[in-house]
Formats: sequence, structure tokens, C-alpha cells
Amino acid sequence: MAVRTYLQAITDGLHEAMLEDERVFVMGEDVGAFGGAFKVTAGLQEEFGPERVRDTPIAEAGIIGAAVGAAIAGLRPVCEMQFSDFVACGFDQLVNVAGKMHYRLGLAVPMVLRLPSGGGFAGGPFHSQNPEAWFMHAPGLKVLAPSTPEDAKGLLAAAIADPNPVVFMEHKHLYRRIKGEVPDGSYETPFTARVARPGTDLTVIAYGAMVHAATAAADEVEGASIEVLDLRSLAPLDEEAILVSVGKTSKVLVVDEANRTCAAGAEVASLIADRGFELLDGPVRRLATPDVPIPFSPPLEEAVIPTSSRIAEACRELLDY
Amino acid sequence: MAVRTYLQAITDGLHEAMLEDERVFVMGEDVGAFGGAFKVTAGLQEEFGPERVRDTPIAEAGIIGAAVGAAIAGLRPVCEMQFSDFVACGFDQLVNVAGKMHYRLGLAVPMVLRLPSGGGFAGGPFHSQNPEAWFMHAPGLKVLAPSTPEDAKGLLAAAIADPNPVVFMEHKHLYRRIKGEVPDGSYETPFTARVARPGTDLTVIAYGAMVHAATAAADEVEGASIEVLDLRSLAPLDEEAILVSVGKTSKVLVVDEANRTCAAGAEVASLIADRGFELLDGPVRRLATPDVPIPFSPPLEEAVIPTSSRIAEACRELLDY
Amino acid sequence: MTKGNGRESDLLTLEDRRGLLRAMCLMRGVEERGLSLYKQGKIPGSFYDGHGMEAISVGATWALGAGDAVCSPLIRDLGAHLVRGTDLTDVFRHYMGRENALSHGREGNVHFGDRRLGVVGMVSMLPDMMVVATGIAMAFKMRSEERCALSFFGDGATSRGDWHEAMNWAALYRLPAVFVLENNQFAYSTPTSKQFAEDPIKRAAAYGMEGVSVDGNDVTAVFEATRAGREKALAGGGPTLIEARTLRMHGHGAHDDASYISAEMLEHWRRRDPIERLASRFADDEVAALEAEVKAAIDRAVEGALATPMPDPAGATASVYCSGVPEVLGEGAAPWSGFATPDALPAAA
Amino acid sequence: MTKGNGRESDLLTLEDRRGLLRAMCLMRGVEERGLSLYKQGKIPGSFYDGHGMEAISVGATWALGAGDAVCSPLIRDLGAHLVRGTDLTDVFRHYMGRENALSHGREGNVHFGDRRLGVVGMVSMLPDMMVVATGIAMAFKMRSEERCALSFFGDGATSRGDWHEAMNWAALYRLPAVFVLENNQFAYSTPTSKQFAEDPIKRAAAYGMEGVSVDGNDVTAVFEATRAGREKALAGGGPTLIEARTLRMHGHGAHDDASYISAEMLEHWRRRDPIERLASRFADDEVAALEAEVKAAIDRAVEGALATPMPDPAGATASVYCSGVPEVLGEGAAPWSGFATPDALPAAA
Ligand SMILES: Cc1ncc(C[n+]2csc(CCOP(=O)(O)OP(=O)(O)O)c2C)c(N)n1
Ligand SMILES: Cc1ncc(C[n+]2csc(CCOP(=O)(O)OP(=O)(O)O)c2C)c(N)n1
Ligand SMILES: [Mg+2]
Ligand SMILES: [Mg+2]
Repeated sequence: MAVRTYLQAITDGLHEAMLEDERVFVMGEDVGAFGGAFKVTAGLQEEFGPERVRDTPIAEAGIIGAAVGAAIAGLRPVCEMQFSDFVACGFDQLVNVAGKMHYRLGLAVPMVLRLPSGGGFAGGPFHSQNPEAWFMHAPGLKVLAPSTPEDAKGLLAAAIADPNPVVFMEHKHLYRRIKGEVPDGSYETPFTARVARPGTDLTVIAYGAMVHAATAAADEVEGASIEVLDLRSLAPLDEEAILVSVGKTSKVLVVDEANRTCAAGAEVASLIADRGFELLDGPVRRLATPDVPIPFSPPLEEAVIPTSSRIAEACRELLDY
Repeated sequence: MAVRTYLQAITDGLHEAMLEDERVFVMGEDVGAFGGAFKVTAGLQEEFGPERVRDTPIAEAGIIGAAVGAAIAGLRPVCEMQFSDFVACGFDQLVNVAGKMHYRLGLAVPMVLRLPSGGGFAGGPFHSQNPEAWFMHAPGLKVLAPSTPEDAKGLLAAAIADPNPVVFMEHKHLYRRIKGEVPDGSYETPFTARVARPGTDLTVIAYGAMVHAATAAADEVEGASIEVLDLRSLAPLDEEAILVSVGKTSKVLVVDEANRTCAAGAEVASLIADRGFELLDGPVRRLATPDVPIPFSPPLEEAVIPTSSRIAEACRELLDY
Repeated sequence: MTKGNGRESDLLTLEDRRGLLRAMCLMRGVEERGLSLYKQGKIPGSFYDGHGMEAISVGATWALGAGDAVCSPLIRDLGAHLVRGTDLTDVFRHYMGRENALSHGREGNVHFGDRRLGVVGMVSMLPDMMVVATGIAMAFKMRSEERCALSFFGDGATSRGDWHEAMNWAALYRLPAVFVLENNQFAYSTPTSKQFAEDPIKRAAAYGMEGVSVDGNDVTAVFEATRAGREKALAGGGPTLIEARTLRMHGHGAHDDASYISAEMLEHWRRRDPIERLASRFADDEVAALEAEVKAAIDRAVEGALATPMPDPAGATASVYCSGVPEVLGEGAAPWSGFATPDALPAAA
Repeated sequence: MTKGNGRESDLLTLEDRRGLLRAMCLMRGVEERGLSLYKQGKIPGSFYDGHGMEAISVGATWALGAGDAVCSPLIRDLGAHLVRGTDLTDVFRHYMGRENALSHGREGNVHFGDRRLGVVGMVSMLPDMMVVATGIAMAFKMRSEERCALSFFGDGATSRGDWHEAMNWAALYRLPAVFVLENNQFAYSTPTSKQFAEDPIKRAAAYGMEGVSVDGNDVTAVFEATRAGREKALAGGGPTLIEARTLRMHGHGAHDDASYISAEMLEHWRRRDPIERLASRFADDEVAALEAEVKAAIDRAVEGALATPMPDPAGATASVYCSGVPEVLGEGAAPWSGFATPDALPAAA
């Protein structure tokens, strides 16, 4: 065990996977000599050489499509989009080529696409997006969204080992801000939810950076025992864990950093409204970023992305219901 | 009033808009001399010439991006993707360029993107998709999905008149199968929901082709009065009409032809679970295509896309709740 | 040097030319049968064929070694599947949406590819598979394997962004890839004059790769260009863009009468039919025997396919994900005689 | 013919050259001030500049008529905004995320464009705005207007599919567009040797358009090439690709020390600084006066910006949709003397 930042844990995960499996290679814009825009791949090219840590042209469709090809040919590509926002430029290769290949033709596509995502630091409309719901709505893809260093490393290892295309949401705002104990050596974290903070009166369901906001909110709310469920995996979605928690608390708030409409939280809420209806003691509340591009100016950004105080407020309101 | 097919109503709508407003022009692959893969634009090039009815290269990003430019420059482009599936190839131009322009810079993008969508005729994984939820999850876009000839024409007119980028979902399987009375001349249908079939015991919420499946199902179920709400507009979503109907029936089934996870129906269900919780007398049920690519072989396709008999079954089950 | 039947070639034996003729006849026969089954309602959905374009997919694929990858044959390229050895009965099962080993009814048309034979099935989005071929070629190069990737696409597909990303990427990394541009003068109803101002073959040099145009109705020419491209690729010389010039002789699909193509133009190209051109070098009775053999094979395959049930609807949602160990691309048939005795061959022209 | 200060040119008067020098000085001054405000924490997010590349955006935009459109200046192209007449105080307000008329704090960096001046703000996705420029040029052509669209992009941006779609589309339709490739030898940390095998200027001819390379540190050369491209575009001759060769003299952004660029290389290009090159043709005191005037203007602008409040959070979700009548692109400043007396000008070289 060592204390590592969320970012270091991802670097460690890449490093170990490359050491263990020579089929694993890394590619993306500026990931090699520069070590990536966020330095997640720093040091890897020195250790593994320019063939296994490849600087690519600015070509998101090229990166994703070439990864599909390399995966089909037996390698294990781990690609980076410089910001998750740019995945829109390679969208078609991901949803139509990678996602549908196995169902259609029985050909597996073991690849990982790392998407540095999320806002909170004045990145503006094109450097703050949370595109995961698009990929939850694209059959054949798996979608992971760790919130802690331990999970980031373990989920990355599991993603690389998985024989399917995995979209790996790494939240930029956690990179250096969040530290934690990380087991040494390699281990795989299952694609299931995790109780981040146990409680009995209300469940807050979140993932990624919102897990931390939810936990802070739970601490802030007095006189109630609030459970925080960290989804960790969005596809597959751990429906049982969600229903177990709702069964325990009977009240639920679903939080998204993504834009509200058709977000991950919409799916979670609709699941609860269907299969968990009898467990409920109140409405399934949602808190999400409204349907706006993420604004640049800090007071505007702060007004749209859910904060711990707005989460706490929503909890109090629901507890009073 | 004249009886027109769904397809003819769209052609009429284009024709009238081009007659009335010289800024309106049409572009897409094979839309000119050939009249489009589905013949929606048949005859328009003969009448309006090759400048206003333009055959483009196979370049979906080009089509969408050029439409953004033309719209900014004061024209009113109406573009066709040959099949809605191919919009993935121009995804970035739509969500990042068109959708965010007005919020960021105050520059309006009055354009319409026609997406022939949906399955039911052995089109297979790449000619049957319903991508609307991706665009509901992209701020700044409007998303329409008519189910009748009358609405198809009226919503198209309203879309062309709207100063924002509008994604117009036209369901291929309705093109020639669905006929109905269509008012003469031009008129605009509001972006609100419509009670397709009034009822008091249960509400089925649907849009596009599923409205017809839902209506058939409602007719099939004996001894109960089932309301069918046709959303017509997915963004904006007519939340009040949804809550009014649920308030009346207290039971609701939400139907999607799209893949289940994070579909339009997830948003609708989550809305009801939040703001309509007290109106409910049972779980918010959903029926959707499961998360698989749409298979080609008819028995497989029929197994995944919701049918009227499966909708009827879900209604009966919910009525018994 | 072998002369006689077929165009003169240093590289093709009589047996090769017979094989090429058979593969082209098979492609035409399967597609003609497919078309009539489609019209009888036995094939669901829509139907596309490559009538008159048989020399391209057959000639190019004939130049591949067993370990090479085809990624992907498109809707005019049935010949590529056939040359690699795809089971004929499965092809008809797949067309008809019956249970089959290629796609289990989940796909239609020629949207299949037998991975066991090193063929990756196409997606509809044009020309996405070129990018995937680039990735396959990258893997081959990273592992220092002597293999190349072959990709097909039409004139219309050259307008899309993915075409550019693949071309630039392959040229930049000098990847072992051969790109075959099937310039059949139309993309659906759109003539090339509405697709680009200059023939895309001119772009090859601007990316830093070789570009060569050949008569797409001459199977030998297509074969030779592909073989040269493959040799160059395997020697580390990078990718080649081959333009095969031809005409699409049928409508875009079975629903399209192609009235936008003039009768003169069709007649001009009909006189250059690739099968007749090669067949004319063989004795009439030899050709007749071959055609009869091909017809019998097709009859058997159709019969087998018609006897196969439709897939079980219970499996409609299975296998979206892979849950075991991924299968890798296997080896396909590599019928060209040159692979058997490489030393006996003269250097490429 | 005017000689004397500045490189010889048939087209530029002394007043023009003074204007070009001022615009370049202003760009440098604004960016230097921006950088220091950023380091003081007064500008949120990140900061990018075009130090050493001032001749490109300034020279190209100087060649535009009032009704032409710039779609879009990128992160190295502040000069384009300044030449068109963008309000300096608003630039600083925008940088700082204060309330402002350009973006109301919703955007940052140089992600703005004053539509009233015919400028469309960029999106980050490279080079999406080239496609949009193509659409604007298409509208101009459809309405038979004598206007053209100017678009900027870097060497790295040429690898993306949208670049190709825009190039092909513009050439096919012979659109009135001028594309400026700012080849500054790097895309973030990636040298052009890892971006393409051949210089993209070679591609121009393959699409069917003219391609011309110029010294990107010579404002006159950039101006002349753009003017020629614009004349050609307005005469119906179609688009032009101009490559302006230069070096990015700073890191990719303020956070990047660019240690991957050698000191020799930087020194080589520093000696070719575009501002010094033009300034050297003016008397020292004239340059000093101009610099003082520019500095004063910047001081005033910064002061005005610092006195402006942050935007009201209540408006954070407003204006996602347009609810009124769309505003169209307006006219920008067109300072070149040639527009005033077109007849007095000799034909382009
Ligand atoms: C990205 C994309 N857009 C549109 C289509 C619809 N479409 C299918 S085939 C075709 C024409 C293709 O023309 P070409 O590339 O020349 O190939 P050909 O059919 O002539 O062999 C079109 C437009 C598609 N498959 N993919
Ligand atoms: C599609 C896309 N991918 C990645 C990025 C991230 N990015 C921002 S600037 C940049 C480098 C751009 O290089 P170049 O086009 O040469 O322009 P320069 O910065 O050198 O002016 C990258 C990779 C982006 N903006 N857009
Ligand atoms: Mg073609
Ligand atoms: Mg650059």
C-alpha cells in the first residue's frame, strides 16, 4: 500500500499492464515524449519505447479505428483522447465499429479508451464535458468511471484485461486533488458499485467526481444517516446494488455532473422507478448539470455543476419529504 | 385537406417551405437528381434547380458543418442524412459546433437535419438505429419525432422556421405505411405532446413509430381505458403534458424503439419518478429495445423491437398491479 | 513466363488464370442467384451486387498470402470472400437471414467476414474499415510480421474524413497496407464529377505513398498491382493506393434501375466485361464445364441454405459482449501459385 | 509603387505598413499582458498565445474586405480579431471571464468572435471551423455575393478528417474560400515529422485548388498571398491553400515550457521575428511612439476589464437557444488602403 494520487494510480496501472502483457500498448496525441497533456503517461515512452507508447497525429477517428484494428489483430491498445470532449470526433468508430463488432461477427475488440473528463477548473464548453451517457446508449461498449485512486488502478487493470471495448472515464478534476491508499501490484476491481459511505436514511447515487461532492454533502447534513453509492461501472450497471441501497434507505437522490437529459442518472432513476417502486418512500430526485454547455467563467461554472452544498440542500429537502 | 402518406407530407412540407422562403435549401447525398434514397426530395431539384437542391459528396461532417456555415450566413439549410445511422459520422459538427454556438457566442444556427430512422424492415445494425437520445443529451439542439403525416408536415415547417438547429427524426417505417388527412397550405405544429388516444386507466408514452404500436396495443387490451401520449417533441420535452396524463391515469408505461439505456424513455420515466411521484399508483414501467445492435434477420429483429403485443402485455401486467 | 490464355503475365500460371476465372464466375453466379432469391422474397432487406466489377475483388485478393488480412470487402467485393474460401452455403444462409456461422443472422448483405479466414466484415459507414485496416497493419508491423492488410472502398467513400485519416496514418507510419479504390464512376446516383474535382489517385503522392491506376476490368492488372503493392508493403516500403477503374453495371441496389447511367456508357463497359475478357482465352468447352461446375456448387449451397432454419429469437440479445478469450484473425486460402514457389518467380516488373 | 519602409510591395502604402505594424504590436502586447494577468491568477483556466506568429493572422486578415468572414481565428490568431476591430476592453473581459459582449463569460481564451464584425468564434475541435467556413463560402456563392471566407488552422489540424472534407468540398464547388495553414512545426509537443510524411501544401493540387507556401514571419508575404487568394476566389477561381511557415515561439500554452524545442531552433526563428522585421524599416522614434500608444491602449483596456463585474450566475443557463430573429454576420474593419481606391492598384503580381 502506498498513498497515490488518482493520476498516479492510473499511471501505475498502465505501467503494470505494460510490464505484464507485451500486447498492451498506448497511443494518443502527445502521450509519448511529452507524457500526455495531463502527464498520465509520463515516463512510459522512456521505459517502453516509441513503438509501445505512440504519439499519433491529431486524428481521433484514426486513433479509435486503428485501435480496433490492432485489437482485432491481437494487441491490447489503450488509447487516450486528449480531452474527453474530442471523442465526438471519433464517435462513429467507437459506437458503430468497436461497439457492434462482436455481436455482428463474433470478433472481439479488446481495447480501452481513456477519456479525461469533467469540469470544475474553468475549462469551458470544450474541455469540461462528461460524455459517458452517449456510450451507455451505444450497445457493446462498457463504461467505467472510478472516483478513487484504488478503483482507478483496479478498474483500469480490469478494463485492459476485458475482451471488449471499454470507455474509461477519468475525471480530470480528481487527478491531483484526490489521494488515497493504493494496493501494490496488480489487482482487478469488479465492474460493480461500491458503498462509499454507509447510511440508513437516504441514498445518494453518484460516480466520478460527484462521489466526493456527495460524501462532503452527506457529512454536512446533520441529523440524518446518508448512504453514498459509488456506481464505478455505468455499463454494466450494478442494478442489484442500487436496489439494495434503496431498499435500505427508501429515499434516493441521483447526482450527475453530466447534462441532465438522458444522463446516466436518468437511467438509474428510471430503474428505481420501475423495479424499486415499492421500496420508495418519496420521489426519486435528481440533481444534474442543466442542459447547457459548461461555461468558462468560474461563477457561471459553479452555478451549473452540482456542488456539495446543493447536494446537501437536495438531501435535506428529500429527508423532510 | 388531402390524404397523404407520412413521406408525402414531408415532401409537401419541404416544397412549401422552399416556395415561401428563398433562404431555404436542401442538401444531402443523392437528394437532387435521384430525389433521395427514400424519394423524400423527389421533384424538388426539377422545380428549384441544383443550387437549392444539392447533391453532396459522401461527407456527413461536411454536410452538417457546411449547413452550420450557411445558416450563420443567413440561409436556412435543410439537410438529409441518407440514414440516421450515418449521423455518427458528423456527430461532432452537430453537438459541438451547431449545438453550442448560440450559448457561447450569440450566433444562431437555424438549420434542420433530417434523419430517416428506425427499424422494422430487416435493415440490420446500420440502417435501423434511433439515435435521438444522443441529441437530447447535447445542449442546444432541438429534437422532433412526428408519428403522423399531419404532424410531420407541421413540425417540419416549425423546425425550418425555428432559429435553432433542429434534429428531425422521420421514421422510415412510417414513410409509406402511414397515411392520414393533412391540412392544405402551410401551418406550424407546436413542439408539445399530443394525446393520440384518450384514456383513464393507464398512460402509454411513446413517439415516432411506437405511437402506432402503442395505439394498436391499447385497442387490443380489453376492459381498460388506455391513453396514448405522443411526445412529438423530445427536446424540448413537454413535461406538463406528461404529468397531466399521469395525473389522470396514475399508471404509466414508457415505450422506446431505441436501445433502452439512457434512451428518451429513461428521461421521461425519471421525470415522472421525480415530479410525478405522488400521482403514481404503480411502478413506472419501461419497454424498449434491449441494448443490442438491431439484428438483420426478421425473427431476431422482431424479438428486440417492441411490438404491439408486447406493449399490450406490459399494459395488462401494469393494470393488474 | 507463361503465355496463352489470359493476358500475358510473368506471374500467373494457367492454373492461376483458371482459378481467377472460376472465382469471378462464382461471384457473378452467387450474386445473380442472390438477386433472384431476393426478388422471390427469400432474402430480406435489400440486395447489392458487384456485377461487372468481379475482377477487382478477385484479382486483388488473389495476390494475398494466407496470413494477410482483408479489412474489408465492401458490397461489390463478394469475390474477396470467395477467394479466401468462405463457405458458400453460409453465404446464402447469411443472405437469407438463416442461422449461419458468419453472423448468426445478425447481419445481412455482404456485411460479413469470416475471421477464421482473415477477413473482417464491413460496417456500412464508408470508409470506416480503412482506418481499421490501418490498425491491423500497424499491429503486423509492430510485431514484425510479414503480413499486410488489404482494404476496399469506392470513389464516393473517398470524400469522407476517415479516408483521409487512414491515408495519412498509413503513409506516415509506412504501414504494410494496400488500399483499393474501386472507381466505378458512381456513388449511388452521384457521379464522380459531383464527388471531387480531381481524381483521388492524385492524392496518394501528397500523402507520401505510391498511387497507381489500373483497368479494373482486367483481373490480371488488378492482381499485378496488388501483388506489387503487397511486396512493397512487406519490404517496408509503406502503403500503396490502387485505383481500379470500372463502371457499376447494375443499380446501386436491387431497388435502383440506374436510369441515370446512359445506355451508351453501359454498352461501352459491357464490351469490357471482365469475365468475358478472361474467358475468351479459354476453350469454349472448358468455360462451359467451369460454368456448370459453378452452377452446381451454387445449387447445392442454396439448397443447403433453404434447409437451414431461421435463427432462434431467444438468441437475439446474446453475444453483445465477448465473454471468453478473443479469437484472432485466422488464415485464409491463398491460391496464387506464386506462394508455393517464391524462388521460381521473377522479380516484380 | 511604394517603396521605403517595409518590404517592397505594389499593394501596401506606408499607412498600410504602419497599420500592420501596429496590429502586430497590439497582438503581442495584449498577449504579453494576458500572460502576466494569467500568472497573477486574474485569468482563469489556461492561456495560449501566438508569440512570433503575429504576421499570419494580421497579414491575412488585412487582405479582407469588410463583408468577408473570418471563420475562424484560432488560438494563435488574436491579430485577426484586432484587425477586424474587436473591442480591446472586451477582449480582456473575455479573457478574465468578466461580463462581456463577446461571450458573456461563457467562453474563454480566444474562443470568441464578434459576429457584428464578421468573425465567427472557434470551437476547440480542430479544424471543425474550416468546414463551417466552407458553408459560409457556399452561402456567399449561392447568393452571388462578392465575399469570401477565411479560415485558419495549424499543421496538426491537417490530420483530421474534417480538414479533408472541407478541402474537397471547397475545391469541388470552387468556393470563395482562403485556407491558411499555420505551419509552426509543432502540434502541442508533436513535431510535423510525426504528423505527416509530406507537407500538406502538396495536397492542394490533388484536391484541385491552388497551394502556395509563404514565409509566415513576413507580414507582407502573408498579406499578398491572401489578397491573391481572395481575388481569385471572388473571380470564381475557387479556393486557395496558403501555407505560412513559422515556428511556435512559446509553449503550447502557458503551462508548457516547450523544452522539446531546441534552443538553436528558437534562436534561428527569433532572428526572423515578424515585428522586428517590419519595425526595422521604420524610424526608431516612430516605433517607440507606436509602442507607447499601444501600451496605453492596453492599459486602458485592462483597467476597464478589471472594473467590470463577473457575470451574474443567474444567467448561467440563459440563451442556450435563440428565441428571436437570428443576427447575421456583420461587417468588420477593412483597413487596407486598396479597398478605397481599387482602380489605382496595379494587377496582382
Ligand atoms: C458514411 C456513409 N454515408 C452514406 C452511406 C450510404 N451509402 C451506401 S453506399 C453509398 C454509395 C457509395 O459509393 P461508392 O463509395 O462509390 O461505392 P460503390 O457503391 O460505387 O461501390 C452511400 C452513399 C454510407 N454507407 N456511409
Ligand atoms: C480534434 C482535436 N483534438 C485534439 C485537440 C487538443 N489540441 C489542442 S491544440 C492541439 C495542437 C494543435 O496543433 P496545430 O494544429 O499545429 O496548431 P498550433 O497549436 O501549433 O497552432 C491539440 C492536439 C483539439 N483541440 N482538437
Ligand atoms: Mg462508386
Ligand atoms: Mg502547429
